[in-house]
Amino acid sequence: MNEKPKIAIFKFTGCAGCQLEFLHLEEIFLDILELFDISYWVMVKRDNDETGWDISLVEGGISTPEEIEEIKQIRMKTKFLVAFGDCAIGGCIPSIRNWTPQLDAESQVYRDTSVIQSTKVFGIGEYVKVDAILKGCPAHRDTIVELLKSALLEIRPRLRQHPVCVECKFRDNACLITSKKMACMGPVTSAGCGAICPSLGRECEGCFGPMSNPNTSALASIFKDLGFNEKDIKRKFRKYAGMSPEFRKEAGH
Amino acid sequence: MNSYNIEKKDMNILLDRFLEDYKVFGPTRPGADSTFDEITSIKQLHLDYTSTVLPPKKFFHPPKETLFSFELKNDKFTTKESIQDKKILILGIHPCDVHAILKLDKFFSTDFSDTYYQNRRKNTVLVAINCVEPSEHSFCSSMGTGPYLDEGYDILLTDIGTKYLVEIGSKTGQKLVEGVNLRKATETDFHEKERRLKLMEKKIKKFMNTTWLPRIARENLDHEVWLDLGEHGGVDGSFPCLSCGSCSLVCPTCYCYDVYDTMDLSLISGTRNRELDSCQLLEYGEVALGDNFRRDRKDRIRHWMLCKFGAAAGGKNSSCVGCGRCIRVCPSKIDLTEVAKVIRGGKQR
Amino acid sequence: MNEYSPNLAVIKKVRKETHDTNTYTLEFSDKKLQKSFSPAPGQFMMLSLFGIGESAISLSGTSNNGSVTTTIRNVGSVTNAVLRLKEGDFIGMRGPYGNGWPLERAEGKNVLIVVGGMGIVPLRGVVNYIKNNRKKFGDLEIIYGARTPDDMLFRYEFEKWKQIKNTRLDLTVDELPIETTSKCKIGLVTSCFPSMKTHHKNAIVLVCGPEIMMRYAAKCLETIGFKDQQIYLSLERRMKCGIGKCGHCQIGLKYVCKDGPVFNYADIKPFIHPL
Amino acid sequence: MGEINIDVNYLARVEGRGALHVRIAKDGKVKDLKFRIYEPPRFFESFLIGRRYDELMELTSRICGICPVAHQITALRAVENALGVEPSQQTKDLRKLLAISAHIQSNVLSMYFLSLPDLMGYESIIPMTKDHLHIVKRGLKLKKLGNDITDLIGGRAVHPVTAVVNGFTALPSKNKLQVTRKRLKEAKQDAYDTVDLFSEIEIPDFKRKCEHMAMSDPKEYAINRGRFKSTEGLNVDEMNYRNYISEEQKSYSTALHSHVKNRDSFMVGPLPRVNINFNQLSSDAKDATKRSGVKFPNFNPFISHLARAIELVHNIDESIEIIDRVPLKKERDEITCKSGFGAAITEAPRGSLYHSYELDNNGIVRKADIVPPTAHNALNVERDINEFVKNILDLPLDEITLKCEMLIRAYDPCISCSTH
Ligand SMILES: Cc1cc2nc3c(=O)[nH]c(=O)nc-3n(C[C@H](O)[C@H](O)[C@H](O)COP(=O)(O)OP(=O)(O)OC[C@H]3O[C@@H](n4cnc5c(N)ncnc54)[C@H](O)[C@@H]3O)c2cc1C
Ligand code: SF4
Ligand code: SF4
Ligand code: SF4
Repeated sequence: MNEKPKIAIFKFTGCAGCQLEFLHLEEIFLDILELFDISYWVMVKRDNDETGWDISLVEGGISTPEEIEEIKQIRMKTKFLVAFGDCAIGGCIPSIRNWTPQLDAESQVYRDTSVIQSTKVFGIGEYVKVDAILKGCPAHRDTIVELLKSALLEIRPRLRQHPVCVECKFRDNACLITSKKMACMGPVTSAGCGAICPSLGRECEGCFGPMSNPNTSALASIFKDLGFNEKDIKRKFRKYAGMSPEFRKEAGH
Repeated sequence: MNSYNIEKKDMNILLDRFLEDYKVFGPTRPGADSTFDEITSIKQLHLDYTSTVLPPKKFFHPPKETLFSFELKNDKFTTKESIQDKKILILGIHPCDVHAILKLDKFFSTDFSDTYYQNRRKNTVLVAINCVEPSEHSFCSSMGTGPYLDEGYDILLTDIGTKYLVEIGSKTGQKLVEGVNLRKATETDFHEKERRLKLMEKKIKKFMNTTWLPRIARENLDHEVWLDLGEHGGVDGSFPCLSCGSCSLVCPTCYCYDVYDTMDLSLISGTRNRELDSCQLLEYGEVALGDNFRRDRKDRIRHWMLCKFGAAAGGKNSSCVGCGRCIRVCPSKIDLTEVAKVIRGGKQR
Repeated sequence: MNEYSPNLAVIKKVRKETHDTNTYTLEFSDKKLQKSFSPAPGQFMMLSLFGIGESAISLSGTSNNGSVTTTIRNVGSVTNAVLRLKEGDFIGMRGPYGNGWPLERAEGKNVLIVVGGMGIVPLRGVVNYIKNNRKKFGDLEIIYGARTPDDMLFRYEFEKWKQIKNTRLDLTVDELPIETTSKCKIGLVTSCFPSMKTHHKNAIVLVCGPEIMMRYAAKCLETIGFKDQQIYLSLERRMKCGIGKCGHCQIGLKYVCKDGPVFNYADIKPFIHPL
Repeated sequence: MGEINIDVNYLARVEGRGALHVRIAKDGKVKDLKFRIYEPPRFFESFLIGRRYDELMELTSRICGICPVAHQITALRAVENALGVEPSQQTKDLRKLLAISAHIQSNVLSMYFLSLPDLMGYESIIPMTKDHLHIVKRGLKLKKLGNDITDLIGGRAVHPVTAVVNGFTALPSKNKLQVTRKRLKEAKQDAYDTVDLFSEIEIPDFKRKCEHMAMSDPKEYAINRGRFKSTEGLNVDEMNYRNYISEEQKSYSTALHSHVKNRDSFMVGPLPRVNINFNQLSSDAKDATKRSGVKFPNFNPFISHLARAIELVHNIDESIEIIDRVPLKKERDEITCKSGFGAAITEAPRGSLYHSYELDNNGIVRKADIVPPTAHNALNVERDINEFVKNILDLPLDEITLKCEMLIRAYDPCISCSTH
């Protein structure tokens, strides 16, 4: 590549946490500016170039008619479109509301719902083709770097899809399920975080979304065996990735 | 070789001696979820532990390691090896784990020698301890790997009440105790060791019949137990496998690994690394163009169990030593000794 | 010596085979190493591109001065990056590894080669070996199937192959583009079996190709009288080390890298996926 | 003078999606003014219903990626108020350190990345790397310090994980805290330089006396607890918040706009905090203020930047104090659920944040009410612009627009929060 690849960062229905995780690359932030032309990033820039981009990192889910149009526009102007974080992949935490009738959700928050344009929230893949996904709530900055590096090398990034358990064992942790009887989502959750929670005495809540081919029904029976009731289990799966095909059954469709 | 005894309360003397020449690692918590960590004072040491999460394998074949770093210059490259030659001493290894290390020693030296493993191994002293309190999951007596140890150690300790019996197994071991004021072991010490280990053997509750096991396993590739484990109800109170990989990651004889490169963003320098892998994971069996040779869960758990039964390509080098870690760690309560019974036809679900 | 450490090799020549496949002539930079390097047909190398990774790649030929050729198809990271390299570029290389084809056992026998797609790569060396040692072998028959005529590798050598004494070359493709001058047959490799000249008596079969194709071929060969023991397959598995340590290429009691990649069908039959 | 239309269709260098539209008639009167927040709402107050009390910190964290810590701590305290739990001093201290680290991170982000480019005449921090590399580097370094402390106490910089009802699931190691202490000491000079930078830089001369509000505590510079006080004499217990503050929906905005009941809009944020709690600032922060030559209380919203810089000095001092006194004892008592109502207010980096929950016997949320700082400020932003724009009408439209944006950015609005 002779010219610097042009990067755009967009935000849809989400919390900006993934963009913040990108900014948390303080140590190599200046290098990134050397290597890439960050040409569109509303949170950081006032002059934004809207002509087109090599890589677009899209944060947030899609939940209004305008957003559907916008994401289609972005797709047309983007060579490599990345669903940046769980919201863009499948709606993440805000998708919990998808199980409530939309009007009920709206009237619980707004007196006048006639001016509210929202729909249920979905990942961007519902509307456009996605070239890569960065899992996590937020996506881990190491995976962001891996993706950028792979873009420069024009190769596939190494983003492992195995469960958190692998990273947890690497850290010499006792299993929270077997040793502490905690309802840990690690065995069905994709790695990428480095097993943050179990290493800090807290069960994994699944913020990296489903691993490859998870055995969710087995884990649900294990939780039941530990004494959790059906509602507890449903809440566990209906959290970061309740809308995903992998978790949908246990999330209560 | 020589034998000595030492009062338990004097163990710090021995530890201080070790610390003179080595970085010392030992179990730092009681119970079955202990971990081998660095020990700098006797207070941290828990020789009465029953098991650890990761086996001492982590010292020779670490979960993650850098093989070498490289630098690209003018389209050529230079590599720099990262060879570990730190001298370490592992204190308090149980017999099953010593046997596992002996297996890995063999595996990593036959055909092609693995420089990284060998280097670490060469620089390590093993101070083992005979088990006097088995974990509820271990079955070393079935596997011939415990509770006694008679090979593979530099020094072997046995808890004989208020004292440890100290047996020397190598020149390095001998040199280490020279200069420490130890008493010669007495006949009574050995009697006590014998008595305690007999007692210990009685406490072991788990067994696995290994006669012809590799062959039986290979002849039962189509046994319904694999589908039960993979998708259906599991076996004898267990749940179906989650394919979480934990069992193989904590197994002291599982050695499979993945190799990958890192590269800094400037695309000039990077490292080649390896990381433990597990045949229980979906990605393990992937080949080019999206095919996968062990896509089904049942094929993956079958392969792993076959390997542990000595019926896969690792042969005896990767087969089970009966430490019980995989049973303890399995969220689905899958127990390979139960599976062994089932494929023998002894028990149906 | 550290077996994992790749040696510097230089690309002497690049030859385009198809839209996604090139053949590279490679030489170690270290002259001593180059001299002592004598791989056998069917063996493979581990090729390294730093920052990207390593891949197992068969040797498609050796020359007298010790340089080797590899033929590489772009399917992923490493292979894609290799395809971008030019003459004079450097690459990391270690090997050779694996057992190679059972050429000694084939001596005195008729040789049937059944290949699909990329499978021709490790067998090109066998064809050349037989050519150079023609007297040692019986008849040679090559059945080669590819997706389209344009996907066929080593087309520029077919004429030479046909001129080898007692040799038959049978080509077939899955599909024939409308505008083509090619006179290839259409059909899977197994569709060539009825017109096959090689009889199962005193023959050896060398098969390489996608695993599904090999399974079909082996099964068809069985039905026309070939014994499992006469059939040899070269398997492909993902390899991370190439030297029997990383475990990825295990198949039953064997390692593809160390005990293979060439296996007697009888030994691995239970372990390759049933049809 | 003709009609003037100011249209900022998307506000840059703020978190979230907002716009500004101002119509000014020929006579210079503001005819129409909309601080339009069009961020799609996520309906947190709806889907939190039915979730369990111990999930709230994790769920509400996702309201905002810039101030997850503020939401976590507010949710935790609201739940604790509902359950009648009083956490230990150690927990309070570690929570304060966690909150302060988030303030450092967020305020540095606001000062250096979001607002400084305006004040120095750049479109963003990116071109500034050419001319002012040392300033950019200082910003990055300070921000990293904040992030790293959040990471150390919370386990992760964005959406940390360790803070739970009545404690922490894991404590930071003593060694790492000591390393952090050293870094904090070193950062002090950077903080002073930040105060200098923002006291020397030219800001619009604009004043609008309005009600300023912040949490306040006689014993410490209030962040996580205190009473909700205002410059107009309000002094409210957090549990009674709803008796004093109400909010209103505007058809053009997905954020509700707050005001004091029977009164007007009010301002929350760093400037109100410094105005109300000046006496609780560390002595070094007070000295730095003196050197800056700016007097507080101050009612120029653009002084918010300087207030952030002064807080930065204070935050570093207080972090060190906490590190020096926290015992790091292992502790965590079990809690039992019961039904009840709990409310809490804390100071998020950009101002006061209110959460309240009604729990049933099983600890399941029956009602949730969340008011983030930017909802508190939304109406006040409009009031400010309404006043401010009149003073700058003689400038070219571009500059009027930029100046209005700058005023909004001085509030450091967090738009995702405001809609939640
Ligand atoms: C003994 C042996 C001999 C061999 N000989 C040869 C040979 O002579 N010539 C040859 O060409 N190959 C040969 N192979 C195969 C070769 O080793 C593999 O094809 C190679 O390892 C692929 O490596 P890679 O890094 O290019 O692919 P990887 O990047 O590792 O990709 C592998 C997989 O990922 C998928 N993938 C790649 N990119 C993407 C993407 N962007 N998105 C989604 N999926 C993607 C691919 O479909 C493929 O399934 C041989 C293999 C063996 C075992
Ligand atoms: S352990 Fe689970 S919940 Fe925690 S950060 Fe990792 S993926 Fe997210
Ligand atoms: S298979 Fe299980 S019991 Fe056997 S050695 Fe491995 S972890 Fe231990
Ligand atoms: S630990 Fe249990 S659930 Fe996990 S892969 Fe092993 S057998 Fe399956």
